[in-house]
Amino acid sequence: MKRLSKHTNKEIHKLFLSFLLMILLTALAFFLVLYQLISPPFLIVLITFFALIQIVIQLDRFMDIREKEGGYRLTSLIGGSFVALLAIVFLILL
Amino acid sequence: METMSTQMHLNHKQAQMNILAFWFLIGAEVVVFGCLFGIYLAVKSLTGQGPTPNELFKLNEIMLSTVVLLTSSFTCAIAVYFLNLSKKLLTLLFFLITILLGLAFIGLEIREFTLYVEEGAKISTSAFLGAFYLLLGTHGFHVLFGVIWISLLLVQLWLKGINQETAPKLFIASLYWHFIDVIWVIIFTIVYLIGKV
Amino acid sequence: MTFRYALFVIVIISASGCSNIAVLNPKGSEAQSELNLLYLSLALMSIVLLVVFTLFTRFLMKYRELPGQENDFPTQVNGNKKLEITWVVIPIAILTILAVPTFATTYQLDNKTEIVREPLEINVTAQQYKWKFHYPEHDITLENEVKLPVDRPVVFTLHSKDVIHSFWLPQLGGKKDVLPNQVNKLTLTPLETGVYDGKCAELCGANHALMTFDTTVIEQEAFNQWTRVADIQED
Amino acid sequence: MMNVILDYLLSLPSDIIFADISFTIMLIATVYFLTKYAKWKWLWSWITSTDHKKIGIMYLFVSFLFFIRAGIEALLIRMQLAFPNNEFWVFQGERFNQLTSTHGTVMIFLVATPLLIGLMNVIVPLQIGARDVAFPFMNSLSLWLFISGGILINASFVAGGSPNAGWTTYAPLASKEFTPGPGNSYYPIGLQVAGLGTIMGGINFIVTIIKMRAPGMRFMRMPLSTWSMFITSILIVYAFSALAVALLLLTFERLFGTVILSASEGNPLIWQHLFWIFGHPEVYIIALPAFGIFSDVISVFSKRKLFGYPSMVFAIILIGFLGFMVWVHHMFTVGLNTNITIFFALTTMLIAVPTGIKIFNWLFTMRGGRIRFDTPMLYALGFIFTFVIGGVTGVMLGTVPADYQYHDSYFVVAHLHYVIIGATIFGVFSGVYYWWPKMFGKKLNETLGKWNFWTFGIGFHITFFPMHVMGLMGMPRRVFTYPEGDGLGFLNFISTCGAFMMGIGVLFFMINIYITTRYTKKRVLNDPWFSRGRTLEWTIPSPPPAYNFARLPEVKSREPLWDAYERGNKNINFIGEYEDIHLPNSTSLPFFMGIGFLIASFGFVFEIWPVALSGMLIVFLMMSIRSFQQKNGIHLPKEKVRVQDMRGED
Repeated sequence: MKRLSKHTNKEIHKLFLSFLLMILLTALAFFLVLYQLISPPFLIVLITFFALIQIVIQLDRFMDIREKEGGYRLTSLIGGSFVALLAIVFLILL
Repeated sequence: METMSTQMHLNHKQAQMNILAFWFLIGAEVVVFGCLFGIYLAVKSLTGQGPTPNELFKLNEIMLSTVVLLTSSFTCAIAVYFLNLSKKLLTLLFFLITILLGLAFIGLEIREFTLYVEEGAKISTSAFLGAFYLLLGTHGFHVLFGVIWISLLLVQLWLKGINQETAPKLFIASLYWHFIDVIWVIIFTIVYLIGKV
Repeated sequence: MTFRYALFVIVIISASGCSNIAVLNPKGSEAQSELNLLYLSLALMSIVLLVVFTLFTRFLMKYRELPGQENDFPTQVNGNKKLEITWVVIPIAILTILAVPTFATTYQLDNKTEIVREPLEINVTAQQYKWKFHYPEHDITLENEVKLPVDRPVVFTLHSKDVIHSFWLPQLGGKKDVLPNQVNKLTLTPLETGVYDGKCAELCGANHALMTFDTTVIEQEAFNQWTRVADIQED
Repeated sequence: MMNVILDYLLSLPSDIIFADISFTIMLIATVYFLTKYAKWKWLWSWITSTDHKKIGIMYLFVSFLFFIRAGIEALLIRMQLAFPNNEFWVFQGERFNQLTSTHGTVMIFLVATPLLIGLMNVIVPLQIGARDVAFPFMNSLSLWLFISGGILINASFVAGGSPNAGWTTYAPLASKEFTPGPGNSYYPIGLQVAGLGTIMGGINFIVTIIKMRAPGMRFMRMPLSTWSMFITSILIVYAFSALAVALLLLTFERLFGTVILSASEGNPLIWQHLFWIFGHPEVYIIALPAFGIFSDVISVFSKRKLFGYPSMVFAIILIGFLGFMVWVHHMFTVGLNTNITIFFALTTMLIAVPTGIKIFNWLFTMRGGRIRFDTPMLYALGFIFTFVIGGVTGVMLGTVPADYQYHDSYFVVAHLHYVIIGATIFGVFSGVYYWWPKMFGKKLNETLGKWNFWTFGIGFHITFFPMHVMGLMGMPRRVFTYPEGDGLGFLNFISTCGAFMMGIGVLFFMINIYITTRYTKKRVLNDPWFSRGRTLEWTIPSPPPAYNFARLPEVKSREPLWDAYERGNKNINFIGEYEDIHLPNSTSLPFFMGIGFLIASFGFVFEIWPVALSGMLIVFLMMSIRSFQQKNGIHLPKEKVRVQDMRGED
């Protein structure tokens, strides 16, 4: 019972860390934009990168995307992203 | 009761199928939001008589709703953590905090929209605003649906406890909630932040 | 089955002789290059059709179940690597033969507007169920009819006032959509005098079918004469 | 009061009066017969059923009704076009546009797609050795959403006017500015409801196939039908989501005044992109299952193993993947950047390669076999013949400059009917003849089946082959009239004759069903196809018991039944003991949810918000009830299963 709680304690720490990181990244992106510290093209790349990190954290830490068998969860997501990306690219090129 | 842990509930065949089905629904939702983002990006510059993104958005308030939703995602994760430990009351508590934060988010969004409309930025003002409200509205509707759904599940959790039936449902609801949050992160970045650059 | 295939070829070939099949009877250089591609693709595809229908007929005749064979167990094969590779490679080869001229012609047709020198410019405005042709050079406006000189490239600047239409002059060249939110350009070069049908090819409402126009291609001299007279009349 | 109603009725156009009268007669007749033979309870048991076989049969039945309706529309279209400058009944201008629009919409969304989903429902669980689909409740819900959306689109004709901007409903013609009536609101709202059901169905089958295969049935041992239906389900999930957004956009445009698609302030091309991002995969959604059916049928009736199974599977996956990357070939004339055009022309041509693989594999499956020409096989052969023609015209359409000529002309009409009828409708006929004994325990009459095939098939070619030439003559699609003297009249007349021949073909099919149901007494064996069956569905009784498999089948190869035949056995081995079987409850909730959606949709179409809201409330209420329900299901004790199973084997 004691070992269990220690293990779970570690887990809750992980969750908390992920959350903290996300808030941090959001705040950072927010301030970068608010004060326009960097030139726009680079800024866009940077905040997009921040968003990507946050998405990966959500999927991996909170949503448990790395299941044990099959990899169907990731496959489903990749399939959707592929179609979505095609749509976005060609709608922008419009 | 120790023998039937939540993990076992979640590993049950029907539960596994439900979770898998839900992941494919997420795949579908990715396409839905992807297309909505596509529409938004395609007409972003078509502001016509209406305000531009830069003129319209007030970043400080968006930051607040972002923090609210991120926190709700975190409390939701905590709730699932307690669900895994089969702690009914704590699960209930944290899910409750989650939906309260969700409600707060909806409130903030409604306030934001009414403010915009008062400034004359209506849905029919320009293509940009149409796409903006369409995207944000779809997301907001998802949040609202999540709030109602989770509250119904909480009633069930209260009545029946953590069992074969409620555990997978709550787990799936949490997936849904995190997914909404993922979408918000993208909206926050692409719509608000880049709109301000 | 080969009979029907033969019929297919006969219909197409005999049709090409018929003057009433507009696309097969081009009077403009763009329509001609489009027709060349049509023939090329038809020829290549005929090879495919021929191979498939020959195998199809042969296998059906040879391997049908004869009386007394009801309880046979024919040998079962999984496949054949060599054959399977063959029908991946050969179609790719055929498609390559088709793709190269296709892409070249596409670039050529799409960018023609920039290349041609001294074109005749005509602004086309489509509106539910009518076409307006405006010659900016001579300040002449025609409705549902257009006059063109022979052997001179014409650049049509297409714009719509309401919904999406599509500008089509089958004997002079392929179509181009007429959009309300953007201006499209289409270059056509008539090579023979005559009267050709023009139509709207995109469903645009109740009288979509009636949204047609006449195209008269006349000698350059006659055209100049006409513009002068029309100019005077306008004044 | 009576006078007012009478005046109103007399003020209607004659075709609507006709439709109203025939609808009323049909309704009264249905009610009369149901009451006379005391079948209301029986009907209710079907409506509330969650058995995948019954749901599949209902899918087939309802979409067949829609097929007849849209088929009649096709005949009306052909009658208007039979002669130059013709004025048939009221079908000119606006009315004609309504005909073509609903013909296309109904055929694609309410006939082709659900017919195949119906067959999927019947077949997939049987072929993978499962007792039901993964989510029986959701399955029933899919059905009722489809019916609800279908009723909505079908009702539009008599209630306010049908959609009239073509089945593609291009903006800005479809926006309120140019078509103010409710017609074009029916389109996005009705399809949204039906599409929602389709997405659910897609998810349902993905999970069923991933999680519920019998022990030993690996992915590479699944029958080709199941494989193709698996890939189709994946395409459905992604493609219909894109459609959902497009429809949402159009709904907002029409109901809430957004200007995203408007010409002056937005960009109408957004609709075309979104629609075709869905639209092209949709072609494969309705073609791939047909490919699967043909693979099974050709292999069974040739008594040969499918030639090149792995490459067939690979081809299906490749087609599904490429299918998402070709949509712009519907938009070549829009005036896009040349590089984009070229990219999509290339992917379009590439798709011919996997399709070619499939055609040749089918041909070589027949080689060395013992071919029988029963109706399912006839349809499969007719498919190969037709589809090859449709396929090569597809490649021709992919050559961009030539497409500038073909685009939106009758050449395209010919091509799309060759592909869609050639694959989907032939496929469904083939599948229905093939699996009819499994569904109903009786074999459809062969003589009538052959009459059905030859009239329908020859009629088909007579109808659509001339259309290639009509297109080259310069006849644009969706025109209600054409001038005299181009030689068009002759070809159009031939085409109209062919259309009636196809109609006769469908009549033969209906007569066949009637005669078989009424007069055929003989029940068929597990495998009615002369002991040629190869896959699991032929190892169980026809029709199968509610639980399909009393004991789970043993799968050690791709074609377990055929292998058993070759070893001299009559059937495969079933492993394991009899066990208690758990079946889902029947439920009326999906039916009421369908009604809720129907009410809500009418509210949205006519913009009466209280009605829309109350409909949504019904839906929501049903969902809540469902959420709180105890799902006990029905338990069949193993003794009972054993007794039933033994009786079946006699």
